[in-house]
Amino acid sequence: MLEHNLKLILEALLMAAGRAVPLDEMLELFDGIERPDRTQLREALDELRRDYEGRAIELAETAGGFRIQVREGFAQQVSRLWEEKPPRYSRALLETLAIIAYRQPITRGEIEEIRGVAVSSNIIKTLTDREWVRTVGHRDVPGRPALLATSRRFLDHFNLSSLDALPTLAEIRDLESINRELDLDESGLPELVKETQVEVTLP
Amino acid sequence: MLEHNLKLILEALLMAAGRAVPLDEMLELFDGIERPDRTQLREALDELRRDYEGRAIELAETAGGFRIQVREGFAQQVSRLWEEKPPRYSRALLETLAIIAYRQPITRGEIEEIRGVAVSSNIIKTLTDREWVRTVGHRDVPGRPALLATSRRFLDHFNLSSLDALPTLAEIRDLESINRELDLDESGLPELVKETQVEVTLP
Amino acid sequence: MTEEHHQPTQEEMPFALVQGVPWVTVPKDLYIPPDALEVFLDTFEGPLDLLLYLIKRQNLDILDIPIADVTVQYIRYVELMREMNLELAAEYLVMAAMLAEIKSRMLLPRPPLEEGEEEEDPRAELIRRLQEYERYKQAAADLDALPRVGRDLYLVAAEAPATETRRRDPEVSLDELMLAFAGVLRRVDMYSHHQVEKEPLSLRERMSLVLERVMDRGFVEFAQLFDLEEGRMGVVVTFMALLELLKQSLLELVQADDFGPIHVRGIEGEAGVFEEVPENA
Repeated sequence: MLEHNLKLILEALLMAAGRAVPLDEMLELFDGIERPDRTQLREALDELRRDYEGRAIELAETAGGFRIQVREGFAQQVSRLWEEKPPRYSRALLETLAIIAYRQPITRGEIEEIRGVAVSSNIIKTLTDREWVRTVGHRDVPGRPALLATSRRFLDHFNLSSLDALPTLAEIRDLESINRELDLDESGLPELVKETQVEVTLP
Repeated sequence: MLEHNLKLILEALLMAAGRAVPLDEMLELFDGIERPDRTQLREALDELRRDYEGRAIELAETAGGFRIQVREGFAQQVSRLWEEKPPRYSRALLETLAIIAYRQPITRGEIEEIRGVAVSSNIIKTLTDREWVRTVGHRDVPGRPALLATSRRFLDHFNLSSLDALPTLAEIRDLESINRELDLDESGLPELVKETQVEVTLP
Repeated sequence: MTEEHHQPTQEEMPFALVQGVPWVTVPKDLYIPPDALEVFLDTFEGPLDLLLYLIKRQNLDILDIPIADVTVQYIRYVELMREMNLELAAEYLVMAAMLAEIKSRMLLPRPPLEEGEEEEDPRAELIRRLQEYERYKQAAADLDALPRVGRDLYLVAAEAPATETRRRDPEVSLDELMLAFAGVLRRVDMYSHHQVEKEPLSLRERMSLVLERVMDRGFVEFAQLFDLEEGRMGVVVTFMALLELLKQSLLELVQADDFGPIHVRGIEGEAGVFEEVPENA
């Protein structure tokens, strides 16, 4: 019977859901006796994933759970279904969002320190209205500024399974070596000089 | 190339649309040169329809056009996605259920005697509606009160092979002390004090 | 703020070229549409961004900024913006002052170092901030490049068959149930003296089962209540349950003839008295 095939039930659920469905929620949708265990569920989802190879859709796992989505390659064609173009976000907004994502929880003041410029209230409002960013607490300093963090919805929107899946942040290069090099009388210099090939030009 | 397969483009469109798409609209979504004619479109849609045989979805043609929908047979399972989160049972209900489990068969009056407060009819109704508790007889005293007992379904729900598998009183005591250590501010307490006129003495 | 002997050698940022002559300042009578100003302002996300631009434009390494040159260029930019009557964020001016300060510190002769003391590059803090800002500027670009729902990805939303939504029952765990019971026990002090402790629950369960069977049918033959397959313990438990039910006057034993079969009957055994509760309906 169709109804008793776990894979197809999951397909039906995910097709109809129109959102990511967490594993736990899937489990709850089954009554006591028919309820599969997590391994069975994962296996059935894997089967689904394989079924969609070569199709226009794919099974994706994001922070919010599993969802079926149209593959990236069809975006251009699909976008024509809607008059409205997807919003483009300003660099200011993206920078603010990136800083919150990588440095959370963080206050607005700390974001401004990194960006070297004030963060407009509009940006914070847009981010919280979209539910990408939320207040998770307050820093225990005068004014008790809100601590901002990203939400699961943010991860879902950017197709990420967790914060770990964010692109790697560029490394800060060590300034120490430069400092030592400037200091010409310092002993232990030779190896440091070798290490850095940066030319020092004092004004 | 995936992108140039008419069938897959149509799949992408219909999957994302979330509504029925008329044939004419589909045609318009293609640029001049790549635009298929109606026959090609119908053929590709037919292919799609065949692909979905044996799946949880089907391609349906409605007055508004073509749309992908979940098959009728999965209605029950799918509908659970939109169910509201179940409420939680009250402390009074859980106590009543526990007393029935341990002291069955027992009348409502006897439960009230143990709990020190009246047991509302709602509680008994909820427990019998859920088929966890049933009437197994009536005590031969004035009023002929119903004798309540737990059911097979009750055992199933709590995954018990028999009533003997219920924790012993000693085990309950241990469980309680562990829980109290974990959760020092026992939130259920004030309400209990209010509800019962019995003095609570914490061990 | 500018110093004559530090004329920059790098390419200037002329506002415009008029007959081959670069204009670094805007003529007072020049009309600039307000839109253009906004575009200009939007180009930079603040003083750090502007500085980064000046450095990258000349392929300089952040770790080794020629501070004097960059300062001059930066200040020219800021002056240009002011002359264009742009609403200049205060942060730009703060940065200008910071640059000037670093520059002057670099020009001063270094005091002799104490033993073990490390000299700090006056540019260190600025370099740190520039790098920090740059990595998030890059992160923002990376974030923007990620596939995004509604731009690169579309969620599938198939039409679901219509059904009535079912009311869902609350979930209860055994622990919850036990904790509730523990509360009861504590209140009535059942722990210490009540016989519940010793009483096997199987007896109570069996009482319910026997009672139910008898009540369902009106009466049952005594022997039929025993399931020999349960073994000795099972038979004993059933018998004790029967005795307890008899003691509580819930059942009675009936023997129609001498040595005839004994029947067990509910005290109120008339049909219709009992509430019908379907099992596993």
